[in-house]
Amino acid sequence: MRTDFAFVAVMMLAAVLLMGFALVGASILRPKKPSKAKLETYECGMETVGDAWVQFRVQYYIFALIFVLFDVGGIFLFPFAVAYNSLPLYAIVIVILFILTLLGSLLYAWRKGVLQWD
Amino acid sequence: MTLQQILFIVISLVVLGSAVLVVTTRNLFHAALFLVVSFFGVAGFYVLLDAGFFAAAQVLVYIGAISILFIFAVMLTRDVITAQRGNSQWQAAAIVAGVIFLIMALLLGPFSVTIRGREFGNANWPFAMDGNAIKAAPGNFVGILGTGLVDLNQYGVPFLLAAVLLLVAMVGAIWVARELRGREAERAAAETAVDDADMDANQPVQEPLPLIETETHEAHDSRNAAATEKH
Amino acid sequence: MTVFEVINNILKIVGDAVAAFIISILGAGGLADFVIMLLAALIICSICAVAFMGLTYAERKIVARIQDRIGPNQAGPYGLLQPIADGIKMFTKEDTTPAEADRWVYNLAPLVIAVFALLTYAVIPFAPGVVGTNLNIGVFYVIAVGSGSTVAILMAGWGSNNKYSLLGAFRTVAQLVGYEVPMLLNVLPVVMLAGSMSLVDIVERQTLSNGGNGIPFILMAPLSALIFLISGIAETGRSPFDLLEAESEIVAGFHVEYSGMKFALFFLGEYVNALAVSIMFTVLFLGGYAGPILPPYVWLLLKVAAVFTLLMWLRGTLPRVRVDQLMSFNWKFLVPMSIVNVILVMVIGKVFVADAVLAQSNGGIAVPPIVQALILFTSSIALLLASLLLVARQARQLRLVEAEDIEKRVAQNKVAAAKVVAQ
Amino acid sequence: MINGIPLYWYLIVSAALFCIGLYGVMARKNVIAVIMGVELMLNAVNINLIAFWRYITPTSISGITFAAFIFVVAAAEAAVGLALIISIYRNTRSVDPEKIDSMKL
Repeated sequence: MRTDFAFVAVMMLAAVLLMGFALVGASILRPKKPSKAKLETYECGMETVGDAWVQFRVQYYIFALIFVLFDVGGIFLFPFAVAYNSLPLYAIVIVILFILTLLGSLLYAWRKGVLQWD
Repeated sequence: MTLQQILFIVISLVVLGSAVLVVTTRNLFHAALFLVVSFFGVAGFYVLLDAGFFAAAQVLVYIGAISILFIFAVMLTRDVITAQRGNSQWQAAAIVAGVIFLIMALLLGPFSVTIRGREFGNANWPFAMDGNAIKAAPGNFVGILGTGLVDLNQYGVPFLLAAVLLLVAMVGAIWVARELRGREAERAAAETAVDDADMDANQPVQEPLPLIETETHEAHDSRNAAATEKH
Repeated sequence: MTVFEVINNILKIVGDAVAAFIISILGAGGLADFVIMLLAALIICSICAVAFMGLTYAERKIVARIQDRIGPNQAGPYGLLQPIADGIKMFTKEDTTPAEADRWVYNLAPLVIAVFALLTYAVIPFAPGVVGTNLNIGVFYVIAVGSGSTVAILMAGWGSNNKYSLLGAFRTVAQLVGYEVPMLLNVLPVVMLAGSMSLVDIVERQTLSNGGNGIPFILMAPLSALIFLISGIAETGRSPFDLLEAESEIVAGFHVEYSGMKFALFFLGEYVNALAVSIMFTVLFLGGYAGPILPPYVWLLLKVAAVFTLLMWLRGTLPRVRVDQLMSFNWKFLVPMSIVNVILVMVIGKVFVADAVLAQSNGGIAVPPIVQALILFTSSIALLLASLLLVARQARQLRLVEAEDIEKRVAQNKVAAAKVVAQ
Repeated sequence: MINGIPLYWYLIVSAALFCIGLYGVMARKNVIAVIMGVELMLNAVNINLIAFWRYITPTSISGITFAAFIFVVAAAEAAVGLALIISIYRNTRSVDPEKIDSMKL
C-alpha cells in the first residue's frame, strides 16, 4: 500500500521539477520591462474601481453544500461498491435507503428554489 | 533513521507548521490555504499508515469540498483581513493549549518527569510499539469496510444515521443560508419591522444589507455563440 | 517468445531492460528504485507535455476543418511547427504580475493546477504490466486528484486581485463542483460491476484473457458512460460548457491576469485534463487496452484518439450553453438521473447474477454474463428514454404556458391600443 | 512494514495538532477562523483513530469506520457552522464571536 503510493510522491516531485523548470527557464529567457500601465489590473482598459472585494451571492455556497453532501456520501458508497459482488440482497436495500436520503436533501434544495440560477 | 521516519518528521513539520499558521495568520484566505496544506499533510500520514483510501478521501472531502466551503464563506463575509491576530484572551488561550499539550504528551508517550519525588507519566507505556512487530493490515480493507457498513449487525444503523445526519445538516444549512425571495422575503421584512419597533432605543439600528449585485449577465445568445477557435 | 509476443509487450520489455540497467549500475536497493520511479515519472510527464503540444495542433486543425476554415498553415508544412512556435512564444513572452496581486498565491496557482493535472497519470494502465502504480483505490484516487484543482482555481482568482478573475474563479468552481457529483456517481456502477477500484482490475475485467468476459462496460452501463462523458467535458471546461472562459465573448475568467509561461501552464492543465478524461472514459467503459490482434498500446491509443476526436467534434459544432442552463442541467437532470441509474444497476446486478456461485450464496437468478449485460443495457436505455420523455413533456408544458402568456399580453396591448385610438 | 515509527509519535503529533486547533478556537477573533480550528481538532482525532486501527486492531474495521463517520461529522459541522456564520453576517455585519451575543438576530 505504502510502496504503491511512493510512485505518486515521486510523480508529484517530477511534475513540480518539470513545471518549475519551465517557469524558471521562461523567467530567464523572457524580457522584463515592467511599466506602470502593464502592472495595472486588467479591466478591459477601464480604470479599476475599488478593490476586488465584491459581495458574492450565497448561491455559490449552497452549490458547494450539496457537493459536499454527495462527496461525503461517496466515501461510504465506494467501499460498498467494492464489496458489492459478495453482498446479500438485503444489504442493497440499506444502500438504496442511504442514497434516497441523500437524494432527499437535493430535492429539498430543489423545492426551496435554491437550485435556480438567476 | 529509516526513510519512513524522515518522511514522518517532514510531514509532521508541514502539518504542524501550517496548522500554527492557520491559527495565527491575519489574512483569512491565507489561513484557508494553510488549512489545505495541513489537510494534505494529514493525507500523507494516512498513506504512511497504510490507509490509502482515507488519504484519497481526505483529499476529496477536505481539500476538494470543505476548504471550498471555507473559502466561499470567507468571501461571503468579506472580513478577510482581521485587525488582530487573536482576541483579548489569546495569551491565556496559548497557555491553556500548551499545558493541555504537555499533559497529553506525558499521558501518551513513554516519558515521565519527576517533580518533588513523584513520577508523572508512564515510562513503560504499553503502546510505545515501533510497528515492526505489527500485523500487516489486510490489503483489501476497503471491501471489508464496505461489507461492514451495510451489515445491520455491524455498522448498518450508524451508516443510515450518517445519511440522516447529512440530510438534516444540509436542510438546516440551506434553510439558514438561503436568500429569501418573493413572498418569503416580504414576510421576513414585515417581521423585522416589528422587531425593530420592539427593540431597545439604545441598541444600534441595524442597517439592512444592500446586496451589491456585481454580476453582469452576459446574454449568451446560444444561436450565434458558436464555439470558436482558441487563439 | 514469439515475435508477436515481443511486439505486444514491447513497452514492458524495454521498461524492464532499462530498470535492469539502472540496477546493474546503482545496485539493487532504495536508490535504484527511486531513480527508476523518477525516470518513469519524468517520462510520463514529458509524454503529457508533448501530447499537449500535439493536441493543440490537432484540435485547431480539426475544429478549423469542421468550421470550414484552414487553421494554422504558416509555420512549417501544413502548420506542423505551430506548437513549437507557440512554445517559443510562451518561453520568451514577458510575464507581468499585477502590482496589486498576492504574489505567492498568484505564482503558485498555475504550478498547483499543472501538478494536480499530471498526477492523474500515475495510475493509468497503458498496456499489460505498464502502469505507473497499480493503486487498489485507482478510480477513487483519480476523482480525488481531480477535485484538487478547485483550490488552485480559487488561488488564481484571489491572487490576481481582480474582480473579474475572482468572479470567474467562483463560477468555474461552481461548475466544477457541480459536475463532479454525476462523475462520482457514474463511476460507481463500473466499480460495482468490476468489484474493484483498481484501474488494472477494471481493464482486466473487460478483456477476454484474465478472468474477464470481454464485454466492455459501455454495453453494461451505457447511461453511466454517457453521463460520465458529459460531466467529464464539463469538468475540463471545454465547449459546450466553456462559458466561464468564453474567449470570444467575455474575458477569460479566472486566468485573465496570467500571461507567458504561467498562462501556458493553465492551458496545459486544461488539455492534460481533457486527455485524462478521454483516457479514463476509455479505461472505464471501452476496455482500455483490451482488443484483438493489434498490440494493446495501439488499441489504447486508437480508442483514446477516437474519444478525443469526439470531444473536438462536439467543440466544433455545438453552441455554448447559458449559465442557468448549465446549472439546471446538472442539478435537476444529471444528478437525479445518475442516482436512479446507480440504483437500477445495483438492483439488476443483484437480481440477475452473472456468477453461478455467488447467485447460490446470495440469492438471485444465475444468468450468463451476456444476458446480464443485455438486461442492463436495455434497462439503462429505457431509463434514458423515460427521463428524456419526462423532460420533453415538461418543456412542452412550459412552452404552452409561455405562449398563453404572450397571447394574453398581445390581447391586452390590442385593447390598450384600441382605447388610445378611441380617445 | 511500519519501519521504526512508534505509535506514540502519531499520538503526540495529533495531540499537538489538537492543541493548535484548540488555541485557534479559543483565541481567534473571527468565527470562520474558529471553525478552522475545530476542523484541525477533528483531523487530529482522525489521525488518532487510524493510527490506533493500524497498530492495534488492523484486522478489525472499527477504527476506520469511526474515521469515516468523523468525515461525515466534520462535513456537517463545517456546512452548518459556516451557513450560520453567513446568516449572522447578513444580519449583524459582524463575524466577531465577542459581538455576536444576542440570541435573537
